[in-house]
Amino acid sequence: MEGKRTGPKRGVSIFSYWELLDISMDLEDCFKEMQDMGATGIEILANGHVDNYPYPSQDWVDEWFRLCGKYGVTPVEYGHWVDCYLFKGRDLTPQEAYEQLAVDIRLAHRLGFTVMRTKQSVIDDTLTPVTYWSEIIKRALPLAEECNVRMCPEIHGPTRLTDRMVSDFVDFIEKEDTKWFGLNVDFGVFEEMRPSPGRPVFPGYAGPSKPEDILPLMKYVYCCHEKFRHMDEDFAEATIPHQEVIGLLMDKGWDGYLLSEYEGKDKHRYEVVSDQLRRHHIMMKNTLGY
Amino acid sequence: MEGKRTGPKRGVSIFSYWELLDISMDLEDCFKEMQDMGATGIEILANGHVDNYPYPSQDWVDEWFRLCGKYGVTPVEYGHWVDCYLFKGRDLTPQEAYEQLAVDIRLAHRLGFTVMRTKQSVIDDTLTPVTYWSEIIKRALPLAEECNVRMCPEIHGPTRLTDRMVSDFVDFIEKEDTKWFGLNVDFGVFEEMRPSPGRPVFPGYAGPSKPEDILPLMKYVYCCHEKFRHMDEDFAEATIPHQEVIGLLMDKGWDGYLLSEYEGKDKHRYEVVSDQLRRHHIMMKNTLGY
Amino acid sequence: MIEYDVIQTRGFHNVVRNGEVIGFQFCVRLKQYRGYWLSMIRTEDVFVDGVAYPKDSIVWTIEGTDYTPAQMLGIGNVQWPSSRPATLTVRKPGGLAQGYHDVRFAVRCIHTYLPPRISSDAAFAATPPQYEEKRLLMV
Amino acid sequence: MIEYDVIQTRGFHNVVRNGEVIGFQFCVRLKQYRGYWLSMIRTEDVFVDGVAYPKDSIVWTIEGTDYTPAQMLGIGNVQWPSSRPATLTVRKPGGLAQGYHDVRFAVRCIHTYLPPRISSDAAFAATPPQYEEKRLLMV
Ligand SMILES: [Mn+2]
Ligand SMILES: [Mn+2]
Repeated sequence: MEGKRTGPKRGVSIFSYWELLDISMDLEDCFKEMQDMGATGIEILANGHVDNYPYPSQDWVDEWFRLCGKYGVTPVEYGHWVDCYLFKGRDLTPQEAYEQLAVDIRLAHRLGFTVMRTKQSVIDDTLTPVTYWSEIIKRALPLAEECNVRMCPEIHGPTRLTDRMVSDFVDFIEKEDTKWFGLNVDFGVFEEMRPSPGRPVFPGYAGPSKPEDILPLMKYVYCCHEKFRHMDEDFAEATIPHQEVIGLLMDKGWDGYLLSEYEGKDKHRYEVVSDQLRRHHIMMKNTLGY
Repeated sequence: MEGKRTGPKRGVSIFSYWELLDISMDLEDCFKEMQDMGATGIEILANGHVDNYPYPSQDWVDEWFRLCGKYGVTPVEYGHWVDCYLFKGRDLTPQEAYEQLAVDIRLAHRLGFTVMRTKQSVIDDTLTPVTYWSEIIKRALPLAEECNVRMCPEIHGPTRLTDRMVSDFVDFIEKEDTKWFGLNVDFGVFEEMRPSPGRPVFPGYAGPSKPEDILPLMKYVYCCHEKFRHMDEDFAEATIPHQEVIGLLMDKGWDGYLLSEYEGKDKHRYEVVSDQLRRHHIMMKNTLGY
Repeated sequence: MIEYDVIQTRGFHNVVRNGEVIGFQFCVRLKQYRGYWLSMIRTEDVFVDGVAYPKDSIVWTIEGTDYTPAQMLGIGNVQWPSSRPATLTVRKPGGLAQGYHDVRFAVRCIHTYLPPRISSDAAFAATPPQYEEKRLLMV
Repeated sequence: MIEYDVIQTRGFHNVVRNGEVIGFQFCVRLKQYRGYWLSMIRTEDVFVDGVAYPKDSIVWTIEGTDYTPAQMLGIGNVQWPSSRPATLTVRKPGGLAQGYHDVRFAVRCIHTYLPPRISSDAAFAATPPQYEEKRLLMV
């Protein structure tokens, strides 16, 4: 089984299907897609994909594990949000935010996930998390350990891997000496941003991270969003150095999942999304050799 | 409740949605559509709409009755086929055909239907049924009575209401003195056939039936397919005298369901099908006064 | 299933209570890749054929439970899932007439992963919402 | 759910048995408003990139059970429902190469409500089937 392999593995974030799901596709269809691609891991967005979130019926949970079993797919990353701006006029306290987070930790564990993409509420245009983010996480570390899940903020453009935000996360990890908090690197950080209609502009953006910027972080990275916008007919994309970064991960024996995240046009057209994801997996398969 | 009203009632044949069902609509969506239209009766095509036909699980049957209850919809007509050309090289015997029919009678009853659109296998271009059709039906009359369902061949263009095929059916009913066999009149028999691409041409076709041709048959008619091809923005259709025929049915106190059957273009486009059916129900509602 | 557009075709009809038409309903979906806690949802006035129906004449039905817009602001542990439409019941004695109607609807959510400069009550107060429009047929 | 086209995008991949690639699979749906008894279904040769794969190198999987085309002709009490795709497994040691492939598929059913002049084995013998085509990507 692929699932037992050491080294980078291929998976899919079914966020990629969000403009199709419940409209012309159901959850099992996502698993069928993964089977065609030979993907062995999945990311869900809990608030979008778990029926009756955050308290699914046991029937739904049974069906979830049936699908994972039938299609040979490992639950990899559980996407969720800590919504500190829950109530009008006041922010959640650290304890309230922890209690919201705890519900997700328990659900992630119940569904077999081992990594969480923990999206904190942001305070500014450079996506800085709330000032008390570390207080929330610190409270959650024991429960995360108990539930065997690693909470990971997503490092996402326009943030750069060399930014203060990232070194703050690393400092926290080192200080707490914990493996229950880590990083999810979104390959968009390596993207040469070409201005295009509808894309936000970030004043003062200093350009993308270099592939080697991931090297010192690698041991904290439990998951990657293998973000892409357009794979061409030759299964390549000029604006993101996919193969270079994957090569570094392979060289260093990084043992996690590369989750395809399609962030291109026409997400409401199945023929585009299904084709783009297959092209992306061909690129990854040919780079990895499996 | 509309369902208790005497006189023609409004319903929908969900055949109308066949190019959408299981693609971008589910069964409950059809019930939601009917609720919007104020339709109180449904026709299904058993082979197309019953999960695991002809032996649905009890869960499916429970869900069926839940939907009928929730949306105030009566199971009206159960569409099915007697497939005499089941095996290569030989036709079914009357007994074999009866046994196939018996499975449908029992299932129609199990799902609460009281009328069946019993489509017999045909032998020629004028849609004449197999020579032994009456043998099959005769065998089935006791079971139909036991199950309280009326088997009805569909009188469908290019057949005319004054054709021999129809008088043969009436003769059979009279001779057997039965109410467990009757007629489903498809309003297409009243349609002025305009040649158009893709429409079959029937040599020797003598033109549509006249509305009053339904009068002598009315007591044998347990259901109508209110067939239409294009309702315009004024909720009218020039080629079928809908209001005239419905007027006759009202005058005579005919107490059955008019089942909308959309047979027009672009059946794969929800915006067209949903709009056409609503227009059709506006026409029927305004004609009936309810 | 849900329909792609925010304003759904299915679910548009007048509402009868105790024999009287008290208003009309239509359904909308949350065109987001996640569900939102009810307290993060901001209701806007609804327009039909150019006539405004203010927020406080609207009742939401989400997952089978009725809420006024004001009630929703206090509920931080129930989600409106992106996978299922909500029903809006708009008070209007006599309901809407048979025929086509132009329905305009807007909803905003507090997106906590976006800068408050863009997504907050202060930001919303400074910018009009983006309305969705759909022509619906009342039978 | 099913995809609109007869040849489905989902379900196209090579098939490994005991560590060896024995062929490939793709899925098709019955684009009819009813299901058909297996005995009324007529299998045709499949073409991929212009290469013919004869009927007898194909196995159908319908509702979880495998059938050869010849077996299906004898089964008059099991339906292929129009609501769920069937899987075709085509024998081809080594499978198909990575990349795009042009798949052509046809199926015919005995429609007993149509004149035998149009729908019968005799009629089918006189007329070539209408093939569906789709370009599918093998990962
Ligand atoms: Mn991402
Ligand atoms: Mn008809």
